[in-house]
Amino acid sequence: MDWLFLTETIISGLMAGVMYSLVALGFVLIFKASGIFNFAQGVMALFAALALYDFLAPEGWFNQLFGFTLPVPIAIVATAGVMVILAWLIERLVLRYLINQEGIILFMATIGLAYVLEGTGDLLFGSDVKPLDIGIPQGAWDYLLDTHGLYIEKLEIFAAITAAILVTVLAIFFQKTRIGRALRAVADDHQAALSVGISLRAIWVIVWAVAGFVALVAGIMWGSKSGVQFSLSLIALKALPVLILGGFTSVPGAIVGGLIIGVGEKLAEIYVGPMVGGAIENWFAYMLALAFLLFRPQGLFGEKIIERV
Amino acid sequence: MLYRETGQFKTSYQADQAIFPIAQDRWFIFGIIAIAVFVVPFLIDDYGANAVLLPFLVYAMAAIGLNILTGYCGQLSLGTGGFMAVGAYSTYKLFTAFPDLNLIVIVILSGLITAAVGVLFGLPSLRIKGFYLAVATLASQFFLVWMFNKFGWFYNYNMTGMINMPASTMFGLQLTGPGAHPAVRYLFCLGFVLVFALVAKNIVRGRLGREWMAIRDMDIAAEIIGIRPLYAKLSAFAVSSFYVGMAGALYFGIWLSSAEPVEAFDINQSFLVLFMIIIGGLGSIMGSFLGAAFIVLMPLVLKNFMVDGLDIAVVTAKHVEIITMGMLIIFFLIVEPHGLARLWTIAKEKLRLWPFPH
Amino acid sequence: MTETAQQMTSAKKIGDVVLAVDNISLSFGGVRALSDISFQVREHQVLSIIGPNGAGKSSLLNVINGFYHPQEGTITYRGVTRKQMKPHQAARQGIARTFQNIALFKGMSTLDNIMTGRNTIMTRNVLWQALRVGPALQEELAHRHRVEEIIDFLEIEHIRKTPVGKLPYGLQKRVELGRALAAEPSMLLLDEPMAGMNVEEKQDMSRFVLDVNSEFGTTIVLIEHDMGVVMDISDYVVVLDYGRKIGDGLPDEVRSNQDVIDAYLGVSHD
Amino acid sequence: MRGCTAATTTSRGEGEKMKFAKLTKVALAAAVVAPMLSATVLADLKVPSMDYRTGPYAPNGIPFANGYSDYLSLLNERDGGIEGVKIVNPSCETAYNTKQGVECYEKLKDGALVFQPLSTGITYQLIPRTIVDKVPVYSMGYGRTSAANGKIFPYVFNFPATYWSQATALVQYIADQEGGMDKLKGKKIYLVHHNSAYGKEPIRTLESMAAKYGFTYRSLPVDHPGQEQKATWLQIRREKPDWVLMWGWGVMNQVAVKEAASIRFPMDHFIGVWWSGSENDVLPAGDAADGYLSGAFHAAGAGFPVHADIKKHVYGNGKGKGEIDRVGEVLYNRGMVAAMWTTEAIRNAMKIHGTKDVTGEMVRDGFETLKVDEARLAELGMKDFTYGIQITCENHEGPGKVAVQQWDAKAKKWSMVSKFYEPLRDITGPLIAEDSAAFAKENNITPRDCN
Repeated sequence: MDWLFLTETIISGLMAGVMYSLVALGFVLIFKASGIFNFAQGVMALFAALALYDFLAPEGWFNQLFGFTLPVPIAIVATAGVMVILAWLIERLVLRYLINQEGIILFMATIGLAYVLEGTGDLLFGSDVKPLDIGIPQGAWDYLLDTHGLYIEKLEIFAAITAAILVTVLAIFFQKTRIGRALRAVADDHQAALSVGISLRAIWVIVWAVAGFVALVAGIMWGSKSGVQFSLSLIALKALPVLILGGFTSVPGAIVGGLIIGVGEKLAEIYVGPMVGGAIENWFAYMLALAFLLFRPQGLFGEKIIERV
Repeated sequence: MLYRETGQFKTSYQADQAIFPIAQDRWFIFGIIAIAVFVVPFLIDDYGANAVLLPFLVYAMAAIGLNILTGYCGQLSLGTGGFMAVGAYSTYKLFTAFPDLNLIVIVILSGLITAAVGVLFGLPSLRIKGFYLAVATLASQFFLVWMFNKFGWFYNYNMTGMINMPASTMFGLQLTGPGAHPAVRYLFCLGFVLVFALVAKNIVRGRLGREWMAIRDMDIAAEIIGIRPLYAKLSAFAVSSFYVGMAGALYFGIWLSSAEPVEAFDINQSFLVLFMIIIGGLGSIMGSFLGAAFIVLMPLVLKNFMVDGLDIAVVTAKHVEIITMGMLIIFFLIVEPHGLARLWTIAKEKLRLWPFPH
Repeated sequence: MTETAQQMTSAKKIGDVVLAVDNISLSFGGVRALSDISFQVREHQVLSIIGPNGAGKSSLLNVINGFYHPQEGTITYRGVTRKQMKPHQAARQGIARTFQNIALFKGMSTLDNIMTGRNTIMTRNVLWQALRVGPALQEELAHRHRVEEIIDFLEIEHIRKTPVGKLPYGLQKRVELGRALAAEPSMLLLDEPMAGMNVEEKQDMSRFVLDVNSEFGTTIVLIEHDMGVVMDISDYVVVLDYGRKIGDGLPDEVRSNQDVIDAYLGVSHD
Repeated sequence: MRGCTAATTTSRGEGEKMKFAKLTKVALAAAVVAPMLSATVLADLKVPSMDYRTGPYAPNGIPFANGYSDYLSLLNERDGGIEGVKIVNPSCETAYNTKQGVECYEKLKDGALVFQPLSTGITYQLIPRTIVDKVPVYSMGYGRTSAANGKIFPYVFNFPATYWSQATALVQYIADQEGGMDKLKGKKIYLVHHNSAYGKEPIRTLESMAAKYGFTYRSLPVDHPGQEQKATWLQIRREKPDWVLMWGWGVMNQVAVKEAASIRFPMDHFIGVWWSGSENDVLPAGDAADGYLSGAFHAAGAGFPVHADIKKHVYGNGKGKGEIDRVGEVLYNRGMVAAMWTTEAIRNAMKIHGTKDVTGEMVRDGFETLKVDEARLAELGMKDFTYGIQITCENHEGPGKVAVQQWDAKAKKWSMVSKFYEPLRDITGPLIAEDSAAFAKENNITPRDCN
């Protein structure tokens, strides 16, 4: 057995897993706070990346309107602002009319939302591939490759660090801030949240805005990897097995689930794939999650389902 | 005043349990079926068949299937595309292996094969519920498509991996292959859809249908009154997959007559059928038809209106079409989460009282 | 002693023991819900289980119809002893029940809810159902006929086609009773059938329960809080508190049992 | 005619679905307007476009569609059409989706002279239909490879070269770099491919060649859309193939080029199919993509007289479909060359049938006897842009020659680095014969006699 190669495979799997987790996180935040399975999360990542690109690019609307482009940090803040406005619009135009509807109806509504965002994104920003370069290091980590022959991509290390920071920030936000505590309360009990003095609608806007910010981070990472284009929205499909494996309601689940899926699918593709003709990682991720579910139907860290009559 | 049920008394339980207990409804439906069977075939052309009616019929069949599973039994599935692929490949394999077998038999056999596969992939539903199950059904979607793409046996080891429906005739009329008249293909699909819509209606208003609905509404209570969850859920998967499999057979065999698994049966197919049953109405056979009509016709109407009517650039029209579809979906969910079938019922309630609103 | 007294005072023809609950103990993750409970139910009897909230009454019903599996003890129903059983198996043995929090199938009409109760005694397979001709149609109509009788009996003809989710609480309780009756059970478990009802509704429901008992001869085990109702309709009473049986006997005996009085008056346990 | 089609459709929809009364009213309005629009253009040459400017493959579909339409506009603006007859170019959005493609075809087929389906799936749909509808399909280098056999596929043309020819050409290029066909022995050549019918096209050809020339071959499929290819490239890193070929599409190309650069795979040993060799595919990778190779049957860049004409006559008149500075991109040029061969075939049809009012059937004849030689290319402002072709009744693939182009990341341009390789017909011939015979058998087609 080639141990170095196995190490590489596992590390790459972990890194890919982090990239999936970034997308899954957004799903979890919204599901936890509002019980909505937000299928638009992938398109939100695309939309955020498109908006960010627009602030940066000479041919963007922003430059055409105002005659200058934004430096990267300000552009990111501005895009976060766009995502907040988007969250507000979504609550204002869609969610408030669907309170107390069944999960499947809300799920469907988010697919409708995905269509609207996808069409709007294309209409506003065009369908071309947009190379997103905000200075994230790319390519192999030369030092490791030259000295140890170990291949790890810099972008992915950067993504892992970003994810760690993001999760820490989210944890602090949820634990230490008043809004964060209200969000946790609403996840447990809608009535309790109201007694904290924050309206349900405000909470929904906040949580969608936070999910929008997470989508922006995911959009930056994936956009840097493959250019900003329509296919970016399809990463949602990569996040779904992560989501069920980790549990719809668990932030740590999204991270750990991502790592398991990432490593699992890479090992399967490389060591099992050649025997059956390859390209098995897509369904393998789902099968792996399914196998986990058979033992824990609520996912790895999901809240236990208690049946009562 | 036309829509009145005064004076229509039911003298037997059988009459009371009819699918359309109100005479006007009955005549209306019979009228539509009569037009569909006796008038449409004389008017149909290639565009009508390939772009409108065959898609409508095929998707109506698939929507009935998914509605049985999701609308009646409450098991959310995103594996429809994969199951349609099973139906399509079964048809291809059966037809190339037994060229003399009647296509009606082949379509039904394809449905049965799909039913068996459906039961297999339905097994996790005994443990997994809700969105967890929905995502888990994606495992079948991705696995099945991969399998059909990968193993040469499924496409008879041809060089391209595409499957093509060979030419065939039925009752002396060409049904598949180049040159088949659109009316023949249309009537073949129509026959299947009408017969099996009736069968579905019978099943859902019988014992099995009530068991499914009981599982959907409250699975624990259902079990306590004696419904076996294993049997109820797996039978829903079986019957549902049977329909979806037949839809896949018609989709490939009659409508498109060639298919490539990765594109023809991808996950969008699963979402499309799910749209149909939610827009049309969960737990309604009629809703499956309405939803299929909506999802098939709406983009065409929007597109033709914008491109030919308003002379908007094709690409802009496409973007606007996507946005409009999304907004319409949200709009309908807000207006009536129970779908077009419920709107239809409400409209009838109103009509029944018309012209006296109270 | 109590057994003979029970038989003597009852005017009805109370028969042999049909259900024996022997030394049942149940706990959830270390928390005891039921401890060592034993009692017997006789044919045609109306047996009430009473006790304060959290006494374990519903858990006991759940054990009887197989929804909970006790760690210790056995249930013997009509000579069949079992430890682990699925609820649907219990149902097929002839045990039907209603629920404390109504567990109707909300998307279905009254008629369909009650028809669903008959699924265990319908036999035609799916192919017949699909065709809905001949024997399948006959079966459906015959069962519909029986269901209509139950609907008449419970006086709910007017809501036959209404989706049950839209019905008021009292009527939902009645439909639930109808669904349980539809299975033609030999034993009926009723979990607080009169909770949340006004006096008039309670009287109606009491009447239905007694009629079921006398007309169909169904054995009834019920949980109820209203002592007046319990004392009026029961042949036998079992009292639970903190998961233990603290007394049983005829209504009058239980009424004068000191432990029971203490439990209800809230004397502290120590 | 088209208005009639739409009208019957909508009235039927109305009968079946009364609930949509409102919506169908809108459709009826469209149906009423449609014939008025098409009525004005009856005498013109109808060359429809099936575009995909939306969806995951839009970045590739847009430049092709622009090139195709712009060239047709050029003929209209500069020459007043073909032999004085105006070209109309109705377009229809397929989103690279087969079902939408079928709808587009049915909508546009009345009076259409030729279809360029632009997707493998749609091409397969149209192949049997064209026989009945008598409209030729020109699937330029894609679609069903065995359609090269004109005896069995009279209405389908896939010149100038198929995927199978291309696979043989790329291997010949490799052999040239290695020092001859005999040097292929023992070499490792891997194929990274889109896991679809399109991506699997070259597999049989490469397998045959591997057996004949003794190189080690392995295929590594990548599922749609292909944003995550770590597992694939880790395997390549471990097994160190000498050459990697790629049949990729869409975002898969960009990711693959980046991954290859990351594992330091030598870019000049990494060759894409001609659909994996556009600016889109290499720009996101930046400098790392320098030296990447791809197949090509035409030149890149806007340095030909025809481009100057397009800029002057089309963009100068505000008729351009895209942005003027993107004229000359690889896929733009591909759309343009497709339009060139198409219009030459129509011109040829006019000549041999002696009429300016040509039909789809006549245009088919025009394709089948098409000859566009170097001299004609020069006349068209495309000297050395591509090579001369001649189509015959038996051979609808034409010469089948493919060259290799290389990306220069500094200059941001593609340039040809090899000659045009003749295909190895001893490899592709039997495969084409076998596959086309299978189609003939399935559909009870008796091969035509080409003499």
